[in-house]
Order: sequence, then structure tokens, then C-alpha cells
Amino acid sequence: MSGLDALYQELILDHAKNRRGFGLDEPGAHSATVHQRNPICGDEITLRVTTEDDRVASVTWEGAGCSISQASASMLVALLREDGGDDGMPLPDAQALIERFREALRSRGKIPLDEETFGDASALSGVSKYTARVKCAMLAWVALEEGLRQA
Amino acid sequence: MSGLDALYQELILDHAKNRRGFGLDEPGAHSATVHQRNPICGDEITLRVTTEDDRVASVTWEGAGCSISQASASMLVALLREDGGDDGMPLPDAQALIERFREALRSRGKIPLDEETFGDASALSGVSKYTARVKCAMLAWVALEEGLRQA
Amino acid sequence: MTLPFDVDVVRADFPILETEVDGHPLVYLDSGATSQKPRAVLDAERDFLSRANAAVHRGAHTLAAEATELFEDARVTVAEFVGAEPEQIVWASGATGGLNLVAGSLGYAGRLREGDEIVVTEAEHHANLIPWQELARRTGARLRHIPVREDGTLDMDAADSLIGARTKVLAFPHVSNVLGIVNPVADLVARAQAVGALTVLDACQSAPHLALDLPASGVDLAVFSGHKVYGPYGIGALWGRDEVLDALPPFTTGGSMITTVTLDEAEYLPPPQRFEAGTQPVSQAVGFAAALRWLGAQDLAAAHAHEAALERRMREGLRSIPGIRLLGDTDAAERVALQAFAVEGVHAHDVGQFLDSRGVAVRVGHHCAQPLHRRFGLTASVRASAAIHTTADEVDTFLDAVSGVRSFFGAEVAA
Amino acid sequence: MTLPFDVDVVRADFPILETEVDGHPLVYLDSGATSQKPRAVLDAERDFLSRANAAVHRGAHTLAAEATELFEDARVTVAEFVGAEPEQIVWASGATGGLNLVAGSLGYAGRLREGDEIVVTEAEHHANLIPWQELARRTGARLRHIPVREDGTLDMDAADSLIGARTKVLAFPHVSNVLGIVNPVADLVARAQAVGALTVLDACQSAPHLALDLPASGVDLAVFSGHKVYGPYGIGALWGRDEVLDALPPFTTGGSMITTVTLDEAEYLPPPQRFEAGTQPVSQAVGFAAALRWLGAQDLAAAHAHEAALERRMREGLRSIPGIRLLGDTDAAERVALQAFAVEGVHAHDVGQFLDSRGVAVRVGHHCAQPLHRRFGLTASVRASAAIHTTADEVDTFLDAVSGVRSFFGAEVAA
Ligand SMILES: Cc1ncc(COP(=O)(O)O)c(C=O)c1O
Ligand SMILES: Cc1ncc(COP(=O)(O)O)c(C=O)c1O
Repeated sequence: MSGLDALYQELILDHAKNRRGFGLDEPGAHSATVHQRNPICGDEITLRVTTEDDRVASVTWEGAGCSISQASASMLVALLREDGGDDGMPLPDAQALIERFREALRSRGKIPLDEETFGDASALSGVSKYTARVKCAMLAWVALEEGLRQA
Repeated sequence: MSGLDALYQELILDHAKNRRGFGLDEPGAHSATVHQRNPICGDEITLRVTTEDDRVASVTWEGAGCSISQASASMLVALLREDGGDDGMPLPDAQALIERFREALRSRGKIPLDEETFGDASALSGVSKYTARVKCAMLAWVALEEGLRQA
Repeated sequence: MTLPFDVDVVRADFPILETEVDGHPLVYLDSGATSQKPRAVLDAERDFLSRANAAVHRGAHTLAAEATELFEDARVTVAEFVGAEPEQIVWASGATGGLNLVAGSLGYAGRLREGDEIVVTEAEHHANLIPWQELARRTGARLRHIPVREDGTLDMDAADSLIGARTKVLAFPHVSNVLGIVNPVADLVARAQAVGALTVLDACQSAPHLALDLPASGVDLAVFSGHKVYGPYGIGALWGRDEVLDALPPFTTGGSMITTVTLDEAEYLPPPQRFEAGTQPVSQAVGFAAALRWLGAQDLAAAHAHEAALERRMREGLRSIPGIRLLGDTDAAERVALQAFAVEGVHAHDVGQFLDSRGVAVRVGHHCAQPLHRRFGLTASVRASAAIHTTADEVDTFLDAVSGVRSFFGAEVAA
Repeated sequence: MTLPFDVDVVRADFPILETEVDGHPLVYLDSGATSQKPRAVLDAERDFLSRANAAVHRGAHTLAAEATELFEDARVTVAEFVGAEPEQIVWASGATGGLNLVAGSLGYAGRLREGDEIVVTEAEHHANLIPWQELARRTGARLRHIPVREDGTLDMDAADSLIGARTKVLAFPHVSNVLGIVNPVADLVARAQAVGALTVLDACQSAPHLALDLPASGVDLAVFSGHKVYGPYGIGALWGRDEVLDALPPFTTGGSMITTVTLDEAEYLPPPQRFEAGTQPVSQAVGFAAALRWLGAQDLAAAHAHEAALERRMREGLRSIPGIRLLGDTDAAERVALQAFAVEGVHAHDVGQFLDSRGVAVRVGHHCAQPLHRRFGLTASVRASAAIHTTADEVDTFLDAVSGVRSFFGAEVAA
């Protein structure tokens, strides 16, 4: 697999086109809406997180950007939905997930994202070799981190 | 003669100690008093020129600085006194002299100052090889040039 | 000595062009962001630092005298490059530094007040926009903008009504760093002169490609960066007419720009020193001059023809690829070989990544021109910019790569 | 890896030290003005420019990513050198650029007004004096000065009464570039903190010679220049505490320091980017970091001991020559190996010329410290300043040359 194909796996191009969680839902009692921006390339995201009983009840978002940033946001939503089940993911788990994701992406290819933990998002492993693209992949995750702090 | 001895000829050290024209005389009907400064080394000169009938009647000065700047001012006065005789040097001659002096000093050693024209000041020929010192030697001459413009 | 123009000979002067990216030869089409440096520049700086380095204008010792001479000779070379006198050249850290100096100094001088107007264009690089925004905010002046038409040219009718009695400053780019179009300097200057406004030219993108005669251009002040004209980072030039520079107070202060300093007060030297506080980028000035001498030794008429051919090849090639939208697509204006474009259905960042995998280095993003992108309904675009060392083959490699973008990303081709 | 300290090994790293002046080996005692550059610095810059050069923070292509990494790594290296975090390091064109940034930004922020006071010392370099004069003039604040005593130390009693409730800023040199004396940073900071004043440290002359821990020093902001720490021209560092930098608006504006820009308004990035408008001196940052890494690889304890021995040898040697007057002649304070002096009956410029004829490069003039010279009744002095590569033999050559000055110029020896 060439470098480019490793970076842009099918799964990524698919998530970039069919974006899970795209479109903000109505805010709940414990909601935070966060705007994040990558000043270098102009990528933007508005992410809304709603918590209930110390769990992530819902995450939705809107925004524009490169396929990596769009796919990453979509994959984040998919992951939270799958792993959280009907009750939603406990907040500490979500925070830990973001932390591990960041660590892997900053590892310059040394720490892969395992599929067991990260689901579809594990396809983003290849990004960590492209230091200029790490911020794209992190955008939604940083927005969620900030949202959890506020919600 | 070493470079240093060529730069600091006896005549220069003598003029630097026994400064001709040092001490400002009373201004006349057509006098100008000019202040010049070399901001790099702090050399300063205040020069007063009095003209009469389109001739340089008198030049006096005060100031502090390196031996080159002091000697050059002293030699300028000596030259004007000798060549000007009792009536003083005609203004166009003085202006031409300053112009030729500048040209020689900026020539990087290519144009010497001949003794016939420049008298004692011809000992300043060596300065033209030391670009950082040209300004020191020019100080009084530039002040006179400015003074003649104003007087 | 002028060399006959041979792009392969030119290329041999640039060590970095031997680089490979991912197994592909580097195709550097990002000279609009920063140019590569010929060996002559690297050598000049290193030689200076290994042989003559010393603080300039401050010492009597041999090294200091030699360094001062090389430094002032560099000013002469830069002045000659733009047809000016050395006393009219102020060293700045770059174009941004020069523009901030001008705007900041006008502010300190109290030259603008409420009711006054500053006119710029919609096509500004942020460096020629934000300093004027800040100046306007501080002084109460109003900032106005000459709109850009759909084809990328300036709306000169609008300029006519915008530039008037209240206009105190007109600042504009010689060549926009996104559109590549040469703006009508003489027309703009004529309008400004009619109302007595100061003109400031951003010559960043023209200096590497066009012959400049700044005094003849009619503008009052102009800036350009060394690092975009094959020279070092950290240095640029501000040129100004004698009487214009004379009337400006210093923007920054410190050593080497003064005559007398007491604890409470300082007197300043005349230009250019008045604007050059502190230790100057000496080796960079020497390298900057080496770059301009290197450039001046080329057959520039042939080089310009070469670049013009690249420009046409690039633009026509892009036009023929489906789903490509050119920014500033006009044949009606003179241009430099720099073209921004958008690919339908694919984000600029992804386009850049794809091209990079073929060894092609382009710039993606807003290129420090957000308002201009907004005017075209975009947040980002892709920009290819050529230099004197670019070949037709490189342009073809670039075009071939662009042709493959949409299918790689599965973007549907519009009907 | 730390090398055992051997001055000959160190010297071999500096190509320029092989230079001859007038048939004499160069004895470079002007490092206080600008330091010479070790080969590691020349190589790092050249290597960067030949291999990885591209605009940073602006491109997605491979070269741009590599350049960005090297550039940000350089920031980490500079931060480590002063014990700080990378986000606290702002690139400036030099110390002068950094000090103007601070003074200018405080002015734009409206942080000073009539009745406020700015305190500096009588021993300032013009770079840490004139920007404060200008700020005072613009805001109506008053500029006050801690006097220097006859022995060159600061009059701390006067400082006590000067620093009070009105004091908003206290700016002072870590080491004066004329006196070589290390000022009592902790004492001064304590007085400023007691009244809530901002402290600004000019670390130009300490950075090359002393271990710096800026966060621990207690000051709020500090500056130093790359070219005085064995690094390139055109770059320096401003360090600031997070909350201090956070509260400052930008001084210059342009590309790469913004988030959103419209035609009328711009939003700025947090520090350090907020203060870094325009293309940064990228290769210089890389060279600056190479200089600090080169320095850090030496046995610094041994190097400092070496320099301390040179300092004593120089000062004691000068003291023993008749007709020499030392500026700041005290054993009571810590010092660096930098000594200014006057020769009775001989102008500094002539002294410098004489030393130059023996290959000895020193600085003559007011060293951008006119008020301090005036305080000692002088307009000019001679300054010898050593570096890590200076040898005891070189100091002896210098002393021997100084001994011959007065007889050459026929200055009578005072009784
Ligand atoms: C104590 C001190 N402060 C400030 C400066 C100014 O530094 P630069 O000229 O590198 O900006 C210098 C050196 O010139 C200095 O010695
Ligand atoms: C048109 C234009 N103006 C100004 C600038 C700013 O130049 P610099 O970043 O070198 O200061 C640039 C390049 O970045 C430019 O292309």
C-alpha cells in the first residue's frame, strides 16, 4: 500500500462522504457547543455534546474541511455510538479515548490505533506520519474534549 | 613604513596636539557657525567661518575627537591661512579644495593628496585606506562646506 | 556578464532541486510562498560569516570595516535592482516588517485622523491589510476596499469613486499572491496623486518576476522580501522617496539609529538609519545582494519569456481539466506564473496531499488572503507558483497529477 | 554528550579564527558586539536551505512539513536553554526587536498613562532605553533611572526610593554591555513585585556567558539576540510568562498570526504566534538552535571557569598599565569577561586603530550607551570582550598592545 493509499483508506473516503452525526441536534439540559478552527487550512467544526448522568448522550457536528477532518469527526461519532451503546459512553472513558487518540496521532507512526478500541477511526493511524495533517484529524476530538469540559 | 605609521605620521600627531585655529573667534558680519558630529565614535566639531568679499577671512573651531579628526581640522586651518594669504582664499577655490579632498579620501588609497595643493594635510593620504576613519578626517571639511553655504 | 538562458544551467545552481520526495523528483511549485536559494547565496553568507563577520557601523577594527563595506555595498545592489538610490533603501525583516513600519510610523506621526480614509484592495495579503486595519482603529480613520471582479481584476470604476479627498493612503499589491495578475500601478497612482494620497506598493510577488523601476512607477513607498527573490529569510527592503522617508518618524528605536541620546531624549539619524534600530541582519543583507546579483547575471528577457510560457502552459492545462475552477482567470491582464484554483468536490488540503505524493509541492489554504477567498466563496484553494528554475516538464507533471485528483477522491464529475 | 573543555578544540570549530589581520593572527575581543559562529551553525543553516527549505505553518507538502518541524524544534531548544516552555518563546529579529515589541505592545494596550512611571537604569544599552522614552512620551508616563555608582554597580538605595506605587515597568540589563557587571536580578525583581510592576530583563550580555533560568529568575519578560550567542543575525528570542504574554496585543500584524480575517477586522492567535507576523526567519531559527546545542554540548562549568579566569587576567592586566581607567572597576560583583576602559590622553578611536594593527579587534565608541559614558565624563571608551574561544595568550597579546598605546601617541604619563 503506497503512503497515499495508507493515508486515504477507503473507510476514510467513505466517512468523509457519509458523515455520521452531521447536523446539530437540539441542545439538552447539559449541552455544550464548541467551535474549533485550524487557522492554517481553514478547517472548521461546530460540535455539540450533550451529557446525561456522566455519560455522553449525544454528539453532533457541522463543519467543512478536508477529508481527514471530516472523516475523523464522523468516525468519532460512530465510535461513541457503538461503544457507548444505548446509555452512552461514561465521561472518563471518553476522556481517556481522546487522550489515547492524541498520543497515537502524535507518535509519528510509532503507536498504531488498534481497531478493537478505535473502530473505524483506527483507519486514521496513517495520519500520524503526516505531521501537517495531525491537526486535521484531531479537530473534532479536541472540540469534544473542550465540550466535555464545558457541558 | 608600516600601515599604522603611514596613518599616524608625525605631522598628524603634532597637529593633533598643537591645534591651529582652536578656539572660536568673534563672529563677523558674514559668519556661520556649524556643528558636525560623527555618531559612530562621538567625534564633534563646532566650526565658525567668516567670509569677506567672497573670500574665506577666517576659520576657527572647537571640538573633541580622535587624533585624525583633530589633526585634520588643524591642517585645514593651516592650509587656508597659507594659501589664502592676507586676503583669504576665494570661496570657489575653497569649495574646490574640499571637493578634491573628499574625492581623494574616498578613493581607497588610489588618489593621493599632493603636498603642493594640500600642504600639511597631504599627510592624511594614508587615511583613505581606512574606510572607517574617512569620516573622522572629513569632519572639519564637511563643517566648513556647510558653513560656506550658510555664511 | 549575462548568461544565455538555459533552465538546466539555472537548475544546477539550486542544490535543493536534487531532492526526492517519496521516490519522485521534487517539483517545487511553491516559490510564491518562499523561493529556493541558489548556491551563490549560500556561499556568500557562509563566506561572509567565515571571513569578515563583525558588527557594522560600530567598530574601527579591520573586520568591522570590511563587514560595514559589504553591508553597505549590499544596500547599493538592492537599490540598483529597483532603480533607486541606496539612501532610499531601508532594511526590514521582510515585507511584513516593512509594511508595519510604514503603517506604525504614520500612526506615531499622527498623520491620520477621524474622517480620513485608507484604501486597499480586496486582494490583499494579510500583511498589507491588517496593519492598515489596526492603524484605522487607532486613529479613527476608515478603511475602504477596491473590489475584485469575477475575473480577478480590480474594479477600477469602484476605485474612481472610492479614492477621493478623504483618501490619505492607497496601499495595493503589484501582483496578488493568489491571482497572479499584475495590477495597473500607473492608473492607481494617478488617482492617488490627484487627491494627494500616499501610495504604498506591495511588490512581494512582482520583485521575483518583473523588472522594477520604483522611482519611475510613481509610488511613494514599496516593500519586498528577500526570501521570495532567491535570497535569505529575515531580510527585506522598504523603498521610499527621499521626502517621504524624511517625513516619517522611527517605528522601532534602539542602537545605531541615533545621534545624541540622553537619559530622557534621543535625536535620530536621517533615513535609512533612522528606521534601522539595533544590530541589522548583516549576513542576510550580503546574501540578499548575492541573490539579486545572481538574478541580474541571467538573461532576464529570456527568463521572463520562459516564465510567461510556463504561465500559459499552466493556466491552459488547468482550464482543460474537468472540475477545475481558476481564481482570476483572465487573458486581459499581464500575469506572473502563479495560479490558484479549486477542485470541485475535493478539499484543497487533500489536493495538496495527493500532489505531494507525486513529488509536487504546492501551497494549499487561504494563502494569507481570507477576504479574497471569501469573495470567491471559498475558504481554501490550491496554488501553484513557478520560478526561474521551473521547467515545462515540471508543469506537465503537475497537470498530470491534478488530472488524477478527482477520481482518486471519488468526486463525481459534474455534467 | 559533554566534551571536556579544551579551548583549542573549541577554537577549531570557528573558521574565522584562522583569519590574519595585517600579518597578525586575529585576536577577536569584540564578542560583546557580535559573536563569531561555529561551523555547526553555518552547517545547520546551509543544510536546512539545501535540503528542507519551505514556508512553515503554511503548506501540506513534505518539505513544508519538515521545515515546520525543524522550526518548532528550534523553539523547543531555545526554550530549554532558558528553562522555559516553547509556547513562551516568541521569535524576534533580535533583542532590539523584542524590546520594541514589548514597549510598543504595552503602548497599544493602553497599559500606561499619565502619572505612571517606567524605571530603567543609567547603564542601559539604547535598545532598552529609547523604546521606553518613546512609550513615556506617547502615554504621558514618566521615565526614571536608577543611578550607577562610581564603581559601576547600581545604586540600590536609590532604587528603593524610585520604585514605588507609580512604577508600572522596571526594565534593566542582566549584565551591562559596558560594565560587565551582573546586576542583582532577585533584589530588583523583589522591589518590582512588591509594587506590582512588570519586569523586563535585557539578557543580551548574560545569555552567552551565564546559565539562565528565566522562570526562576522572577522576571516577567526577557530578551536576547541570537547573534551574540554564537548564532545567526536576524533572530532573537522574547521570553514571557504565560499570563503576561496572554495579556499583550500584537505589535506587528500580518500573515500567520490570525484565526479569522475579514476586510475590516482580524482575530489573533494566542502567543507565541500572535507576535510572529509574516514569514519568520526560519533558517535563522534552525541556526540559532544549532548554536545553543553546540554551546550546550560543551562542559559549561569548565567554560565558565575559563571565562572567569580570562576576566580576572584582563582586568588585573589593565589595572597594572599606567594611564588606564577602567569603567566599573569592582571586585564586589559577579562579572563577565567584558571590560571597557579609557586611555588617558589618547582617544578611544586611536586606541582601537593601534590595537587593530596588532590584530586585536576591540570595540571603540559609546557602545550604544551614551548616558552611561556621560555619567563617567566620557564620550567614548575602548571595550574588550571575550568569548568561550578566547585564550589567555590572546588576553596577553591584547594587554601588551594596550601597554604600547600611550608612548606611540606621545601621551604624557601622568605623575
Ligand atoms: C545589553 C544589550 N542590550 C541590547 C542590545 C541590542 O541587541 P541587538 O542589537 O542584537 O538587537 C545589545 C547589543 O547590541 C546589548 O549589548
Ligand atoms: C503579496 C504578498 N505580500 C506580503 C507578503 C508577506 O511577506 P513576508 O511574509 O515575507 O513578510 C507576501 C508573502 O507572504 C505576499 O505574497
